[in-house]
Amino acid sequence: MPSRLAFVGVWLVLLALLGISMAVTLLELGPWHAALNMILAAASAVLVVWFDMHLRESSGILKLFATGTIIFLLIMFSFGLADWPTR
Amino acid sequence: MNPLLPQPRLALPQLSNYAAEYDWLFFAMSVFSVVFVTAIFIAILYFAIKYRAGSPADRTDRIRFRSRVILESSWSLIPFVLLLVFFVWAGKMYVAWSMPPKGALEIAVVGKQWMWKFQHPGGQREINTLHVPLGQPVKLVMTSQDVIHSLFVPALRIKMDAIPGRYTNLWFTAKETGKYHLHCAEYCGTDHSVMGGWLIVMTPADYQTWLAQAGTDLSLAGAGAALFRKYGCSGCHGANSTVHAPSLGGLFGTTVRTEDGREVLADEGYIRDCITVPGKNRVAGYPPIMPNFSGKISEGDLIKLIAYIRSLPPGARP
Amino acid sequence: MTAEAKKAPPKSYIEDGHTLRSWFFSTDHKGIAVLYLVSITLFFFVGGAAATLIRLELLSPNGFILSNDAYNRLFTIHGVIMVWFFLIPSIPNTFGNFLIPIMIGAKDLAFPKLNLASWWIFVFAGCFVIAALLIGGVDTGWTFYAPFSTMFSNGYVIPAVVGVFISGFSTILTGLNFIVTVHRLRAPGMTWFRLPLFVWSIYATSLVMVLATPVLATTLLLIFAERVFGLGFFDPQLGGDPVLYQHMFWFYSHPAVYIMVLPAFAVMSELMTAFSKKHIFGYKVIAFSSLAIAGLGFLVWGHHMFVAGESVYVGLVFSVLSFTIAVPSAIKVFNWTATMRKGYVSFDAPMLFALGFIGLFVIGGLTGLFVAATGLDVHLTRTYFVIAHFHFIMVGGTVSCYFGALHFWWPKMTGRMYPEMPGRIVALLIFFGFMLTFMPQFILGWLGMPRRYHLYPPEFQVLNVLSSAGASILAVAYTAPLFYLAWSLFYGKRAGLNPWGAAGLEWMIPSPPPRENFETVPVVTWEAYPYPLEPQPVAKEDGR
Amino acid sequence: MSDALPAVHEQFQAPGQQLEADRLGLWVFLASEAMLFGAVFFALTVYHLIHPAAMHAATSRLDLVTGVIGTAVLLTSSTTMALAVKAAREGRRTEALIVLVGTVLLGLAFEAIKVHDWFDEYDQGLYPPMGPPFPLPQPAARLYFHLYFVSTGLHAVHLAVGILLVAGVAASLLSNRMKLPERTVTVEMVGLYWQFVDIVWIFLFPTLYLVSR
Repeated sequence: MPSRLAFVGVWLVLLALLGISMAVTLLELGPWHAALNMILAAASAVLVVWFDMHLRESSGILKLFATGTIIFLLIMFSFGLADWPTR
Repeated sequence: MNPLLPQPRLALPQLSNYAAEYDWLFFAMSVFSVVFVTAIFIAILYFAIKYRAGSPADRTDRIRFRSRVILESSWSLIPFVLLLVFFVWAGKMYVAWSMPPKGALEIAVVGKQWMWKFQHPGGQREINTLHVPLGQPVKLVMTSQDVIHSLFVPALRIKMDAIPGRYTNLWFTAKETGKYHLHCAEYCGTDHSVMGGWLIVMTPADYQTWLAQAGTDLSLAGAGAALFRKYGCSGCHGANSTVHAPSLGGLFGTTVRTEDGREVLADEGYIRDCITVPGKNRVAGYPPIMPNFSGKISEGDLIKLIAYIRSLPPGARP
Repeated sequence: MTAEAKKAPPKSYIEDGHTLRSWFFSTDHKGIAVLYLVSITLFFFVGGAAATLIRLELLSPNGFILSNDAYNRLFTIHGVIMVWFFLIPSIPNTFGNFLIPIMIGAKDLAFPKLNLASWWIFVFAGCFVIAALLIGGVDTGWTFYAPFSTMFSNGYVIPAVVGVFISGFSTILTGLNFIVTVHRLRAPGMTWFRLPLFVWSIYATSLVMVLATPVLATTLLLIFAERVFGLGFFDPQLGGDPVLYQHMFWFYSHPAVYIMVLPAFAVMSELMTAFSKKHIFGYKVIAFSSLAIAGLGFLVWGHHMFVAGESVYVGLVFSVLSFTIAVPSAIKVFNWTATMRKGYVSFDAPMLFALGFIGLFVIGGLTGLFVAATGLDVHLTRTYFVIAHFHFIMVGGTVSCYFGALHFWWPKMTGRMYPEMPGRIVALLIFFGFMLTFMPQFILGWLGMPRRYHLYPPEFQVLNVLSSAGASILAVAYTAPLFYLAWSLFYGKRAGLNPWGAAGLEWMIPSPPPRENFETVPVVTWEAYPYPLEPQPVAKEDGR
Repeated sequence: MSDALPAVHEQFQAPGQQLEADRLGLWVFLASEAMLFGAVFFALTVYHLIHPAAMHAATSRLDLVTGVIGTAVLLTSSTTMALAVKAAREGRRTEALIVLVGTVLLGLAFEAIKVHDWFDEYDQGLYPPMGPPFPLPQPAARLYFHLYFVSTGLHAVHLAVGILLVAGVAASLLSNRMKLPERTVTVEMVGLYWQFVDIVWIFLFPTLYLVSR
């Protein structure tokens, strides 16, 4: 179990990621900012799942279920979103 | 024909080349299926009889693990490879089905609860019956005024949904004259089952005669020109306009650059969006002043407007 | 080794209490299974009555008892009730509930209170749907396609949508319960590869339940908000895309088809081994093919939309993946067939249901390839060909297996044997009645009769009459078990531990099982399906 | 932690088994919740894709400042919840109580911000079926706001449930009905749910506020 300080560290990183995300948006980096925003969000989410939700210390089966869910969400997005640009 | 006992139609007419090829594929897959089913049924019957509880059959199993693996993989892989042949064959037909040839006779179709409205390029309109010429590719440009419908002609082995808010295409070349069923295949409400009528294939000469008889005041594009003024489009897009609005002459079929930097093909759907969803694809360099006509122009009028814009030669300022 | 019948047998779960409270609020998985059995039987007959009326009406091309509107409401009720209130809960919620804890050597599911809650939620949801039916019906079809359902339908869409939405929670909670139970409550020695294949298949089903159902919940929520608050999500006037609705709906509903049929595979593996008295052919292959089907099931939803305005390229991808899913299904059929080889095959009623299943499922599966083939689907989709195809799988497959399971485990659930001969006759009637009902529909579809047609061109009448004739046989065959099974409750022979001489933990405990299932936790030292049974726990009459 | 575990229900043989079952059950539940929100995100993404201009116009109407503050508040609450679980596992009752109350307050702060946003947007006419006339010319902008209200509403309902759960845990701790570390599992479960709801917002914020801006 990480120390209290570690959780505070994760918190600071999360706030920093939020800050970067805002900077990216407000600086108008063009079409890339959308992708960058989502990548930063994904990074924050991974931090929350891995540390705050204790997945790091959890059994393998929980990790498997967490990854599995992401895979099924990716299936929904990749196959579903493929429809519109190729019509 | 005895009305109490109508004759079943076990063979469908093959009205197009697509239908002919379709029947071959269907036949091939049926043969595959029958062989497969028979094999399974025979195996079940054989085992059921030979190894029934009371039978004295020899039960010592001599199949080794290795041959089991070979057996398992062969009976899963061989059918799969065979199936892929069908996938490719069907896929080729599907791609052909989705690509109307250039220069096809274009007929506008609007589905509406519960009727099909057809409009020929010359402006001739008909409801629930569609007259087409023999031997000439016909492209149906379809949309719907309310819910999703689906135009289905069994003799052609084709169908396609008519979807509100966009245009879809369906094409065919009829190769026999006659009268064939035309249905709505997507459930669309109370009278879904009576939404349909006939596809009538005529010789080109007969078709011309029919067009002349069906008569109409104005061609599609001509009617569109009147609507162009009626809805006030000419106020901004017209020759004498002082408003900074894009010129529409020669627009159709070109590629338009939008304000947010995308390249969009100016087809029926694009022009439709410009009228009903302005701002979706606003042309670069023009202010967002196009009024929204969504819900104010009927599907039939939209088709006429599009036909009119399409008819404008490059450089023309209507 | 395990709890055998002792001198003073423990009280069975049925005798655990005789009050209504002891049934409706018991957290015992077996009691809840019985609650499900009773409630889904009721729903089955409501949906079946609608089907009977539909077939009766279609005797004539011009319609003779129903208006167009009434007909549309009937097929919607048939679809909604059969899909969400019979097929989806049928095998998992009754037999899964009853058997999974016993098969893995546990006393109950991991969350018994949640299990009871699932049943109450299910019944509550059913009330909404029945209410929608009573106050005037719904005319959207079970698919609730936008924009028809949101803007044009004049039926009671809202209560129906709410009902289906709520029933989803029941499905999710049941799936969750099964997953955790299989992971965490297996008896000592019960490794994954010693599990009966029933458990594997229900486990795969549960994964689909948990991952697919919430997407339906969202989709229905959007439909609800669009209809009640006027928030357009799929409204073309606003630039909304009705095809988006179809993507979301089928992302759920195609996997849902596997929620309905994987449990049938579960039952098949048990029946084929028990009545061939032989170890299953290719245990691991069958186990993994269940998981493969569950996973691949999420990759094929677009094959419902080949002519719905979906991109052609995406259509081709979905098509080839749909062909792929035929492989694990075919493997299962081969393996069940091969299981009979070198066995001691007997033909009791459950086995007849199982053999009937193979026949109908193979036909249903192969015709599935016709509609998965893009170029062929353009003609066949939305015709009776599709209707026949999925009824072959759902009714020919799942319902046959449901009845097979009912006959196979009836002695275990009630402690009584049903009369054998009526059982066999019903199994045969269902097979042949089914063929007569749905074979003509393949031809109707090929000839171009669209589905959901109340009135149809007169040349289709002969085939429709044949189909209706078959349906009347089915109506009799599906009702008959109600009578002889009820009779057996009072007059049936006592079943004993193991009337079929089958392997599996459930056949080593008394029938009906005691409240706790096992006196002591069993320690499993054998593989699944250890036929021929060595130290025979032979069928014997218990001495009451 | 394995030395202090609660009584075992009859279907389990060992306390560890029960704990693992509870955890797995909650993760499976969260998987299901993820798919529920996934479908909302899917619809949102599709409309971002096919109506970029309208989505841009609509996005610009949202108040970025309250959005960022709300996000920061939720990120903080995720951390306080993690600290609560740690304190519970290690049996520090008072500390757990403090961070749990902090979590509740942060949750309430987020809800307050959101309600403020909604009123603000309603006044601007952005709630399409009611209120002042919709200010944007693009019809597809309405699609955006319809989805905006459904997705933020669905999230707010989930968060409200979370607030009740955390408050309930805090109350049981305060009244000594709940013993730590014996009932750590309860704090853990509530924490997982809470942080999941945070993650939904972590994705909802850029999807609604940023990507089309």
